[in-house]
Amino acid sequence: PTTATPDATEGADGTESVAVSVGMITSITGPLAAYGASYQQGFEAGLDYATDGTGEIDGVELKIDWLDDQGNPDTAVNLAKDVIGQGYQVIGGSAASGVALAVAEQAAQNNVLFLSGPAAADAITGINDQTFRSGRQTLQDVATAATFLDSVEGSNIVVFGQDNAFGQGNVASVEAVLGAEGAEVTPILVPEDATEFTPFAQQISGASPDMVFVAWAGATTGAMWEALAQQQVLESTTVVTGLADRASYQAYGPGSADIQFLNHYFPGATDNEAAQAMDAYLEEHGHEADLFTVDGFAGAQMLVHAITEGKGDVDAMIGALEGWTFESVKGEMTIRPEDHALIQPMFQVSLVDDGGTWVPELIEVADAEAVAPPVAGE
Amino acid sequence: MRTFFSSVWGKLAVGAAIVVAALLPLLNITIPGVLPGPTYTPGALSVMAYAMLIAALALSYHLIFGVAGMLSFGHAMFFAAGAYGLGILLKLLAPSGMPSEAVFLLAIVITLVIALVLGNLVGALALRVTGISFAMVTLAFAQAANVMIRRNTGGLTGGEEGVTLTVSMVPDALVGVVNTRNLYWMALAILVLVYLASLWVERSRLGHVVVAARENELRVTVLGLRPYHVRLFVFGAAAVLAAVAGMGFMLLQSSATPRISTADFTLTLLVIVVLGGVGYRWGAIVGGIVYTILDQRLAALASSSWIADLPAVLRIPLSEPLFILGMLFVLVVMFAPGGIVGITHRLTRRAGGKRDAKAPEVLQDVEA
Amino acid sequence: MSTILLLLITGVGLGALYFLVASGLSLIYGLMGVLNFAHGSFLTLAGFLGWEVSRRIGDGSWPGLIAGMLVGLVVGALVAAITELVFIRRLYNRHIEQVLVTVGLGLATVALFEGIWGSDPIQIRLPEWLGQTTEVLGTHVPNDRWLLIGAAVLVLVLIVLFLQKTSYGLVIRAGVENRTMVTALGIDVRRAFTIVFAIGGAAAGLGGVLASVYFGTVSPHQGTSLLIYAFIVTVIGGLGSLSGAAIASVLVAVIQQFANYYWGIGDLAIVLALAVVVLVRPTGLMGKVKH
Amino acid sequence: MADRPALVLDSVDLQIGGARILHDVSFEVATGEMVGVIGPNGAGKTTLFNIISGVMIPTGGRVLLQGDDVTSRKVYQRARVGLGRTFQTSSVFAGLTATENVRQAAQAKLGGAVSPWLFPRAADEAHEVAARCLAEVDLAHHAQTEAGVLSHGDKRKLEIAMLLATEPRVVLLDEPMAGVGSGDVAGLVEVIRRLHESGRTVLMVEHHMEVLLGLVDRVAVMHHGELLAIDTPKAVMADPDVQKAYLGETV
Amino acid sequence: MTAILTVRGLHARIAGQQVVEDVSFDVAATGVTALLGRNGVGKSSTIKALLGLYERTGEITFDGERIDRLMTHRVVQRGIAYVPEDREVFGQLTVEENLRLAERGGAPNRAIVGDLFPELIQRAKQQAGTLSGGQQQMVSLSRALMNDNKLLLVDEPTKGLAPLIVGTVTKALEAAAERTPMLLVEQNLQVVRALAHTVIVLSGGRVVHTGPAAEFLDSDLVHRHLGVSTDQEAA
Ligand SMILES: Nc1ncnc2c1ncn2[C@@H]1O[C@H](COP(=O)(O)OP(=O)(O)OP(=O)(O)O)[C@@H](O)[C@H]1O
Ligand SMILES: Nc1ncnc2c1ncn2[C@@H]1O[C@H](COP(=O)(O)OP(=O)(O)OP(=O)(O)O)[C@@H](O)[C@H]1O
Ligand SMILES: [Mg+2]
Ligand SMILES: [Mg+2]
Repeated sequence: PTTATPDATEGADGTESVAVSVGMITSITGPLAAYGASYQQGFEAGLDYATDGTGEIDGVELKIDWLDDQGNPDTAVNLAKDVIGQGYQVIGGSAASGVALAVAEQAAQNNVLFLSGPAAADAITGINDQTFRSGRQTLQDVATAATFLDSVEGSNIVVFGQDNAFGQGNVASVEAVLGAEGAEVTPILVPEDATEFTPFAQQISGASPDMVFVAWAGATTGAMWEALAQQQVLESTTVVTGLADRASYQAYGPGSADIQFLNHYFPGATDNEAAQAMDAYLEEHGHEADLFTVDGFAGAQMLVHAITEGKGDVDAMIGALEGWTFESVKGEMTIRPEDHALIQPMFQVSLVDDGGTWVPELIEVADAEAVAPPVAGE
Repeated sequence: MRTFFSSVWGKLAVGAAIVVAALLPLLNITIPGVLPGPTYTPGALSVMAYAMLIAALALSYHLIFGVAGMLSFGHAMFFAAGAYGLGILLKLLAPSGMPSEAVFLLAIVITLVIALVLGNLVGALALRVTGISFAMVTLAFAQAANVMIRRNTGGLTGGEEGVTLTVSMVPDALVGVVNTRNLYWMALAILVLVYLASLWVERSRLGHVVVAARENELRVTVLGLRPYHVRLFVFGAAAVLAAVAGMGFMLLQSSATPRISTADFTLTLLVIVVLGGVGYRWGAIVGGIVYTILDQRLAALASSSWIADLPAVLRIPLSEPLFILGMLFVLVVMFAPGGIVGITHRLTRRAGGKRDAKAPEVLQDVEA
Repeated sequence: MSTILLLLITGVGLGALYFLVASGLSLIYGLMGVLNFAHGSFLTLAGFLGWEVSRRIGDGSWPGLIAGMLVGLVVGALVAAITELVFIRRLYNRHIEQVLVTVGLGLATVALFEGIWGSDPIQIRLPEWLGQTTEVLGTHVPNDRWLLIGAAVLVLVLIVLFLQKTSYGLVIRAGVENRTMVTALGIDVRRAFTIVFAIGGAAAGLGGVLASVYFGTVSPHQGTSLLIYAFIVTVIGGLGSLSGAAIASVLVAVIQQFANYYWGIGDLAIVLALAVVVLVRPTGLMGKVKH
Repeated sequence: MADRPALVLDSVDLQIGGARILHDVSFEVATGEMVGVIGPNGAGKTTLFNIISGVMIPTGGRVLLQGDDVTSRKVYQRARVGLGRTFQTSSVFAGLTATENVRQAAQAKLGGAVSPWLFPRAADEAHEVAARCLAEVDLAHHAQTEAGVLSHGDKRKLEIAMLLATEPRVVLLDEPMAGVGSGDVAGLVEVIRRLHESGRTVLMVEHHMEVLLGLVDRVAVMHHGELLAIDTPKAVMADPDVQKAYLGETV
Repeated sequence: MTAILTVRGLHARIAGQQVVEDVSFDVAATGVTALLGRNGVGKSSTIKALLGLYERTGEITFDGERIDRLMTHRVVQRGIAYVPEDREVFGQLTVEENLRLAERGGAPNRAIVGDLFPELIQRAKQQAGTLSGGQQQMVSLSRALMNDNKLLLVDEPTKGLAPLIVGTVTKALEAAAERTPMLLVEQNLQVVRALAHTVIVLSGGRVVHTGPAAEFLDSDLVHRHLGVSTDQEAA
């Protein structure tokens, strides 16, 4: 049910033509502005693709607003309340996990459909009935890392990360996924505000593990990689980490070639119909694909499907999405009915030197089912 | 100083302001560019409620900074204690089997006690030093609190992603966008409560001693009074009031993230209090509201199309809300030391033909 | 053993970075009583402009880096002087307002940097030697730490010489106490203030460029994120004592290193150290006892 | 009770760094007595007052107030036992009005000064006391003036008014006449005389000899941190050492 | 008698309040001119206005040059020294540093400090804030007397000084006045009598009397303007 407003100004319920309003709340400014931008570009490309270039859905009047949350959960909540109050039935966006969790709560309280964006927190999966995700989650990253090992059983794995929710989440995921398969998992978590990583790098090289899984984000990334290279960690063992957006390709320093990357998406990773459509659309509008463009693209596909089937009725739209399988840029994706995890293929990538700059190169596609996260809440 | 608002007219004006504020959700007033929609819509109401809670928080900070003259960089800690305290306790108590009303009340009471203890503990230590050292000790404690919160200490604070409200333990009337109006009234009630409490503290004899101690500490002790205790009282009271605002914040937003425990967030309070006018109770309120609205609306301005068409020299600064706010703040500090309220006071006084009591700069040098 | 040695050496390197950041802050605060929240922005701006120049002169080359450091010095001095002339000067002896103005400038400029250079850290290229390590008793110490240590010592010596060989220190200490009386002695205190601010800014500028060497990146928040350590160092060292700041820098960094490595509580340990120092010896390690 | 001395200094010593500021100062002041303290600049008079009032703690010796050993008591504790003082450089609450200044003092005396439950009223007892004390030092016309902007002499008077309002039993006055216009000296002397005559014990540092000698019962002479003499004004003035150390060559 | 300083129509406002109103007077090129009045009449404010420490309007001519638009440090650099009423030594600096700071121009005469106040030489390394009140007054006076000046503005120099030192200071000022003209504010009428040849009396921010010192001090004007009964002054 939507909000009772004392003096309804718009959106009279009901008869023939349905109006669906969508509030896309994401980072347009602020620290995650770059993610927000590529998400939005991907979304527009996806909308174009899913509606065959019309931007319209049969019998539905579609209204999409883009709203800036500046990466601030409180701003996002206020915006969400505003659009929910105006009778919007769908919210999307969320580049930051904190934002996604806060908005998901609003979606549940007010029963609107929420299509979360790039935010990677596992906690978003299965959080409530109304929340879906159009991106991957941390557990899928970790499972992809496992594909680098010949045999997980009995191997010695170090998780090197920051002592924050992201790092702890990765440790938990590695323990859940690889520990379960018989690997010995040693976390080395560095306090988030630390800036000196040399001793930790020395510690890792002293432990001589079979694999080092690095989960890192933020401004100290460059310094961390330099320390790993200087203490010969990169040379002596398999180091796996996630390859982030374009801006980060040069961040791994001279040791880049020695690092194995798991990857959610990089431009050129796939070459299917959706990917071609996305690239064509982006080129036409002067943009370039990036890590989270595909999340926007998939999000738009999900939106169009939900509306086509559910015509703005939230419960019907949820029903339409659960269990739906579709072809997206990354390949075939399935929305798992139990917890709304988005089952999708992942990539193994390496960086190669291309005339002084590092560019990604596909090694292998990790099968969607092989890297599927365990069902949330089980 | 308090010429206007202590008069009978002032009291009437305060009363009228509260009545108008209480009636807003029932009215259909549109303020384009300030509110996202007409005043009865949830969007507008939640922005206004948010602004009022920030104002209440700023008002509690005003007690420490504006009244007692202590520059604290740790006030956000108490706001966070309120928000996180309520969120965590509701979550912890939810499985206890008690009726949800009991859990709700119990969580509120325990949060208040925690804030009281925390405020007195931190205050007791920090107040042993003064001036910049005091600022640094409060900063250090707040930083420690922020680190603990971000680390997901004890698995309770949720790290970067924060804590969400356990809605099942909260009265239905305060849940969901349908009830935004109730949340708005709750925020208004909290603001009025904090206003009355700070009015109380400031007007009491204790408040006067705090002001005197700010002026001349030795003189106070020679009269046989102890500045330490009165300051601690004010610090503790401000901590509890901040926690009250924090609880309201949790209920309104249904979630809390570490952002509200950062030193930057305290700096925001400082900005608010100065923007509104240091030393004026109304300054904190006006500052809180103006700041929140600016903060929310400047983002809209930043992404508006007429900015996008400007040349880079103008476009880049204008599309950064914090840049505009920061510079505005600088201008206020430099050219309008009394902030917004100070300016209106001066204007009303001028209109009344009285002379301007603000000392020129040269003189303040001599006094310092 | 080699771990302890490495923790110590890298601790001193980090301490050098802290000192480079704190020296200007401590100079300005100690002499002028202005707690400069915009100091972080001085660092960041110098870092960015130093990088812009150095990559044009020779990306990853020594001449490029040296040019970058010079630019950092000049930019730091200029911005600081302008800040003083335009903002601080009008608020003499109103310390709280001065702090507030710098708070506002800090907020605004970081936002501006984000607008200009984007919010992501930008990788910078450095001379190869800086990325390599030197073996000391079985540990591999990154070479850029030596550069930091050398620069920190140089800055300390230069500022101490400046204070001892000129009367600016005297004029300013007197001016902070009672500016009116200094002018009534026929001294133009304003010029002295501007000069000291500029020197503090120059130290910050150099610190900014060297911080970008340390992190291998430049980013809009780089300076601000170091600022809190600089504050802590300044207070622990004793407000206004440059040698105190130097000792405290090393102490804080080494404590942080060990606490981080063994217990993962580096920042809590520093906060604790600060609390203890402030409570046991409110004037800081080397601070003058006030009467 | 009555014959117990109001104030006893028992071989008080004070060293700061290497410097000896006070050395073995001992004397007693009887209740209701008025003692003048004189001595060259830097002799240690103000320091003595600081030690009696607790602003400084002696490195040796004892201070007894109304028979109690207060040597290590805090400033506010001594004030509560009935000690009041003024400062050599006027010390007032610059941002408060003259009335509010005196009011603070009155409340401190009347009790409840730090109560969060009591509110200052325009017509309560503390207010009346404040008005009376201001009138007594001839400052009624400045009742609503901010203390910080008062002229020098007027600040001195305000300090005396604050002192009166606390109704102390032992009073320390540090150069109360300094900077007071010659025309107003007589009035202030009268105020101090009344203070004394109402049974209070007064110690007063003053360089205005003509004023001092006419007021006090005894004079203590400080020199280089030591007590040179303590005796009746007449005897002290006749002492050649005092002449030399303090008054200068008399023709 | 020629004037070193002429003041015409001087007004000074503080906090919007007129504290000096249309004050005109001359300071003679030799000897001591005394500025008298009861507490709060604006004596100190007048001096501060001359120095440019307060906002002012009016015509101030010093040594043939208009100085009413100059900044304080420029005024002082013209050769005017100031002894403020509240000592205003720099408490955080040592005695030596206080004096060093005050040195100005060609050859500051440090010897005069030792002659007048030998105490200060012993206390050269002491923080000025820890000095006794009288010792601070000595520092304050030394700062002015040390330099070669063309005019001294001295506000209550004997306040808080022991009688012995009052004598010394009076003599020092007398000696200084032989070389340098002086505008003196002083409550101690004996000192005024000993030094001044002319008095200017203020009341309510205005000049109410100007005339020879001795004549004024012996008349009942003392009573009228300063509130002193004549016999009291004699005592
Ligand atoms: N830290 C210190 N080191 C050296 N000497 C000090 C220190 N602190 C105070 N003194 C000296 O102690 C002495 C006592 O000063 P005090 O203020 O008591 O003098 P006083 O008798 O009140 O003089 P006055 O009449 O000038 O006010 C002074 O000579 C002062 O210089
Ligand atoms: N900042 C201010 N704001 C308002 N009035 C002021 C201020 N400063 C001084 N005054 C007023 O100006 C008048 C003159 O003060 P001034 O200090 O010049 O007096 P004075 O003649 O030197 O007195 P005294 O002999 O007590 O030193 C006083 O009435 C005082 O209250
Ligand atoms: Mg004294
Ligand atoms: Mg005066």
